Amino acid sequence: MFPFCFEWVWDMSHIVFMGGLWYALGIVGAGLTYCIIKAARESSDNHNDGHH
Amino acid sequence: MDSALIPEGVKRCSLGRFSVWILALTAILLWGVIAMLLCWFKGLNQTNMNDAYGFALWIWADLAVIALGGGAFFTGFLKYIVGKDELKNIINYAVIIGVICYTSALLLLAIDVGQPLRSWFIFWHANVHSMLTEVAFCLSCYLVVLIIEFLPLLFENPKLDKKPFLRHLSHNMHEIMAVFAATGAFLSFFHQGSLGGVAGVLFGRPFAFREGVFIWPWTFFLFTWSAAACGPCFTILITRLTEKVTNKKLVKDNVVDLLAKISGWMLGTYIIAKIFDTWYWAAYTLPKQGFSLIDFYSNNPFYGIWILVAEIVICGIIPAAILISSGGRKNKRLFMTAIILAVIGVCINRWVMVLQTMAAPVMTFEGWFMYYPSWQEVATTILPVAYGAIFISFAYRYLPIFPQERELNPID
Amino acid sequence: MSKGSKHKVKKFGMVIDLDKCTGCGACMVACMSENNVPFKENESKKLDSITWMRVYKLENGKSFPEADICFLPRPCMHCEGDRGHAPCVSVCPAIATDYDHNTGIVSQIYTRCFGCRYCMAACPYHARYFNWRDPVWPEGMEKFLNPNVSPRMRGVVEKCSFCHHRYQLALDKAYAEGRDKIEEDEYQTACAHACPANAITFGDLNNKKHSVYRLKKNPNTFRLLERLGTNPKVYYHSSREWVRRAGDNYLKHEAAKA
Amino acid sequence: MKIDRRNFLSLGAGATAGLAFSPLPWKLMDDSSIWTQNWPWAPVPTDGEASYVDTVCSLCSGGCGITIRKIGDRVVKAEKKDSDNANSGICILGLSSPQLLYSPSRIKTPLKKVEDKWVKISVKQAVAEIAEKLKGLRKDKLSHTLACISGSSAGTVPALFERFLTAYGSPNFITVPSVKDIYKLVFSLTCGASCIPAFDIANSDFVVSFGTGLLDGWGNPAAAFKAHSILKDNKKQLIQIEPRLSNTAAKADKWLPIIPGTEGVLALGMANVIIGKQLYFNKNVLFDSVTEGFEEFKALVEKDYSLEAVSNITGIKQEDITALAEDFMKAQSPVALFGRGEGSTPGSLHEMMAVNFLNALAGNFNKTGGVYLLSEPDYINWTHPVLDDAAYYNINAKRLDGAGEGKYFLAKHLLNRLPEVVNSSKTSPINFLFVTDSNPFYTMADTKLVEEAFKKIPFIVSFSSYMDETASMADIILPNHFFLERYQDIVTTCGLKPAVGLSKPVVNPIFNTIHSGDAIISIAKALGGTIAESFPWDNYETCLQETLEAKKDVMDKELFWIDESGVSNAFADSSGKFEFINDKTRQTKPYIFVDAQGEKKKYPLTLIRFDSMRIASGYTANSPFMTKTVADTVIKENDIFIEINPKTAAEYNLAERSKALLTTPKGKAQVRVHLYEGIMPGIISMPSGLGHTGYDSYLTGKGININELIGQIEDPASGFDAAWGIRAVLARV
Repeated sequence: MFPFCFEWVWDMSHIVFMGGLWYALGIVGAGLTYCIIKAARESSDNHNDGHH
Repeated sequence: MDSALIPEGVKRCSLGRFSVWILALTAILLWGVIAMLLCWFKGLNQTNMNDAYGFALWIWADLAVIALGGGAFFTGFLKYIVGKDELKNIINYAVIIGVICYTSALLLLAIDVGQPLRSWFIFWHANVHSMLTEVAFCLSCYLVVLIIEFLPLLFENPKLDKKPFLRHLSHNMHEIMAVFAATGAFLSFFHQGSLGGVAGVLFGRPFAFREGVFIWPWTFFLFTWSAAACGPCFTILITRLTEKVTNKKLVKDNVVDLLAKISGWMLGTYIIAKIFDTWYWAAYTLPKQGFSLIDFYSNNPFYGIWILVAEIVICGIIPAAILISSGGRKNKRLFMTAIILAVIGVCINRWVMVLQTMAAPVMTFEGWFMYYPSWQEVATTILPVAYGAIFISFAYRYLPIFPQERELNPID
Repeated sequence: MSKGSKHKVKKFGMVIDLDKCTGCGACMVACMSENNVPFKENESKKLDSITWMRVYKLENGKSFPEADICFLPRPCMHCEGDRGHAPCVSVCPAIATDYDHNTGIVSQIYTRCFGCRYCMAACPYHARYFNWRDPVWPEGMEKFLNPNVSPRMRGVVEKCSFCHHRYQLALDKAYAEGRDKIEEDEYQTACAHACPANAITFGDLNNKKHSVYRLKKNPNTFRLLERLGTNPKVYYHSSREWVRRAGDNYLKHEAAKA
Repeated sequence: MKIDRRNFLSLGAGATAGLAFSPLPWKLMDDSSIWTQNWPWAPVPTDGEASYVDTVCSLCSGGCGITIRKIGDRVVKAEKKDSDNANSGICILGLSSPQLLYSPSRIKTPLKKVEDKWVKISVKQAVAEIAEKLKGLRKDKLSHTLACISGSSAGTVPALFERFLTAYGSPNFITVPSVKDIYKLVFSLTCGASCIPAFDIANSDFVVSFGTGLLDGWGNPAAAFKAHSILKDNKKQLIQIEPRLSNTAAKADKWLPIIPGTEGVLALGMANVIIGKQLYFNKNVLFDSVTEGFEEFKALVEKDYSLEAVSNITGIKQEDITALAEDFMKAQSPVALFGRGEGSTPGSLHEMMAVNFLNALAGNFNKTGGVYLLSEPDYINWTHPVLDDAAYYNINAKRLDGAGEGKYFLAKHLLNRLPEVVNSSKTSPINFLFVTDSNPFYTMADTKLVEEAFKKIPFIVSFSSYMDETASMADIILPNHFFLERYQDIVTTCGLKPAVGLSKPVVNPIFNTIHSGDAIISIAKALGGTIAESFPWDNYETCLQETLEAKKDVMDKELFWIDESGVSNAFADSSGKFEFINDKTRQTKPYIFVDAQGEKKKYPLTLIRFDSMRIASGYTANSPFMTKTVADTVIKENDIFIEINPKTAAEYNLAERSKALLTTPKGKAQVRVHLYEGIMPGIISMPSGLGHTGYDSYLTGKGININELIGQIEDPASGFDAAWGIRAVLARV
């Protein structure tokens, strides 16, 4: 799973498989982070708005 | 009492009645939990599996629920990628069913493995050449995606919706849902396929083995395809069942009709591919290994040619024909028959790919291996059903799953 | 490379003479004793009975008095498949089973295996066994356990290892004596060594000096389920046509391999 | 800050999230998997220095040279000894010896039965009690009512027991009979000297076996297997004649199914063909000069054993008989084997003699690939025991089993007659019984009869290492060391070249047991007087050392000493020729072959026993590993299967696995049915060695002891048990 696992080999199948995996995880992670940060900012904005 | 949690503008049964219903389901759930604990603490000798049946009821259940949960990715794919916007009226439910199916599958796998505490080795010491590794990775990643798809709906609960952060989060996630859906579809394509690959790559098991392209046997594509075809049918089936139980119309006919029509075409094309696959397997793959088709459908008390007919004709061609024709879809009885047959069909397919593969002898001096599950296996397989029903009950009660419910069931 | 080629890779395998095998079961007990295979009070449920080496009884299907039987010992075939692509090795999700390209031995790491049993589904020889329960040795009997093989815990798959630990012991001994090579008879599996009929011959299939090299070339030699492409390293020899035919699947009108 | 429900929840959520991102869950995950890899309840074999010790296995009469692998002071493995010696080998039973050594059914200390319960006693106490009783018996002038059943007659331990009986004053030393007894008889009757055969199977080119279980436990199994493999390597022929496709028949080049009990008829039929075609002339130019009684024999076979008659009786086609006889005589070095199955019952003398006539006609005595006639190893040269008057008087009392006298003049021991003798007298003629190296209550046919007799015997002392069936009936048990814990000379004389091997202790005794040799010496010493005088040795080890002094060097080096001195011994007495018929054999009414017991009408089927390497049926019982190898068509749960031809099964409306009630004139048993094309219609077979009531939970209660269903048939010629089966009937349950 990680290059520091002792079974890791830098061959094509590892790169393709793990590449695909981390690519997908990356998209999902980035998307989620984006949503959370945006929501956090918006909610604090709204909060402030609410006060004013 | 719990009215604050119930979405606005819809009617729900009394809390008392709801509690009784949940209690009844919990009883079934507990039965399964007891069996599950027995398996964990006493070991898999609690099952009727044996050295000829390393894979049995649970693996079938896994494959089946994942195929049936395929409605989530395919409906998502249709809505977000293809742009069939009407499907927004059913996508929530498809996602919920998906979440249930996928969590159930993971639970069953956790019971099924001999050393559950080591099951994370599949990730840590991953063998990238194994179809099961691919399944494990894609399946768990996709479950994350499904949960992400489910979260906005959860946040729409009246109580949670009051929190600005969650409301915004829900809104934002809705906005980029296409990205998630696309990733989900990508992952689903692979794990559905890999599940097919699980059986198809077994070159020591002529019943399951299929040739293919590159590293993927034909079953890889057939599984994805059939999940895409039959998953939505299961979504429709559960929707209709929910309507029956709640005694309300929840989704408009045109939405269901659209989904069913697409399913019909998917099923139709799938079954053609399946027939071609079966023919190629029988005519070319098997004889090379010294087998003929009938070897796998004779000399045993259960697996006859009937099962092939049931899978391909009765649960394949017939429902496909009904679902493709608009007349068939209009006729309520025919329509439901087709939906049920399609669901059964994919279950039979997963059954034979797992159980018949184990049953059929390969060495000439061995006979057929027959198996029936122990009560522990049955109970743990029913456990997800109870769990699913409870999940749906709560979700239906407290979340605005069906956008058309208010319109279809106005409160006076 | 010239240096490397001196250490030619080994391919350990067996030739089992079914004309000699009497079905006595000594190989099974030798194996169980060598490899700490557990036993229970009731072992008559054969699908829940761990026998790395199992002797099958084949019947020719004819009626009395034309009936004939033949015994066929079945260890793990240590399939080579296509360049190490054994049916079980490629499917194990956690690399708990591996094909050693230096010896041709398919290993099983019990502490790595988490019991998914995919390898059992993959193996057409039913050579893999699952520990459905915790092994129990009655009080006192744990004394005969062999320290060179770790007893398995429940929930993992096990199988014949070609007594790989005996190879290690032989190598260690040779090393201690300052040799870099071991002789044919220094590494023999427990079953091959025990067989009272000398029906099992074990050695390096790549080594011209080893008996297996010569024996496997006999025209009456066959392997089990060769047509599936498993490329097993266990060869069988029988002078009886029906036995050779029973080694693989053939269509009705197809002739068996010569 | 006030903690309300709201921030309590947030706190909880925060804490959970915090934990999830901390190393804790990962650490726990890792630790839990490491725990599963080292479960405290999974045993870890203690390591230690590995060593290899050679010894001789005595679990059966084969006496193989084996090597024991030890780790520290533990025995972990039994292996065949790597040596060119013919007696180096191992079988499934020998491989089980580590399991048998540490078996839970070992008797861990001397036991005494008090009110039907076992009480632990010390060795001293046991010896004292036995001596006390024996003293009393002697005082009452009943010394001859002491009997001893010994598993073997050869070697120092049986010799010590026999010596004890002599010194004590009893003629009733009885050994467990086997095919070896009949071998000895056949050759001493026809070859003029006491000699035993060694069939040179490996070098023969045509082996005809009349039901001999060459690969089913006969003789020394490991050596027999090796010989068979050489036969296969040399592409020589093996013909197996028996009603069931046994493992031997399956390996044979030809299997000739025969109606059981008619093997002798077939042999004489073949003899008729050989004589009629004068085939023997080719072999023996000077036939008349080396045989006696040939004309008489010729007249007999010509009269009663015409091809047609023989074919009708045996069920074998005439042309097959002719071909077999011709092939036998055409061969360079043919040999005919006799003795059924593994050879645990002696069988009919005439049948064995009939088969051996074929060897005589082929003239293969003392020739490569034929039958060597050898004398028994004779190395125990002790001085005669000292007899006092009491002993001298009683030693000449009549033997209880009647052996050596009257119509039993040929036999030396007749254990099979004992139950009847005991049961037929009002009080038991045996007051005191030693049982050593044997389990007669289990191994003798007609269990009910045997049980009655054993129950009648007032006092039984067992020397068994295991809680077997006979030991369970004893009053005192003085458990012997297991063979891996003791010294003993092992004499092998079972159809292959005789040898003497030396069993050496590999480990110190793990329980409070005593060597039977030491036990009997101690008892003798406790009795005092001439009995003690007759045992001048301090202990068994010195006795053995003294006895083997001359052969010490050979045995130390190779563990074995092969005795071939007897080759020239045959034909030494009398005519110096092979005697087809002589005065002695005329006394035994010729050529009556023993039929099965039971009325054919009431019992239309015939039950025969079959022996299997995977089921030990003698004194040593199965190890758990061995039982594990037994097929589920032999034992399923606790049910035993009988084999039956599908045709016969159909007549009884029986299908595979169906339950049936098997009834014989001797008993009833519930069995299950296994359809087998390899058995003659009308015959059913059952494995021997199952149905133990003694031992441990790995063996007790599995199947049925066939001896409960089969009776004894006294061979009219020899007095030995010659039963090979019994008539039976099946009923569906």
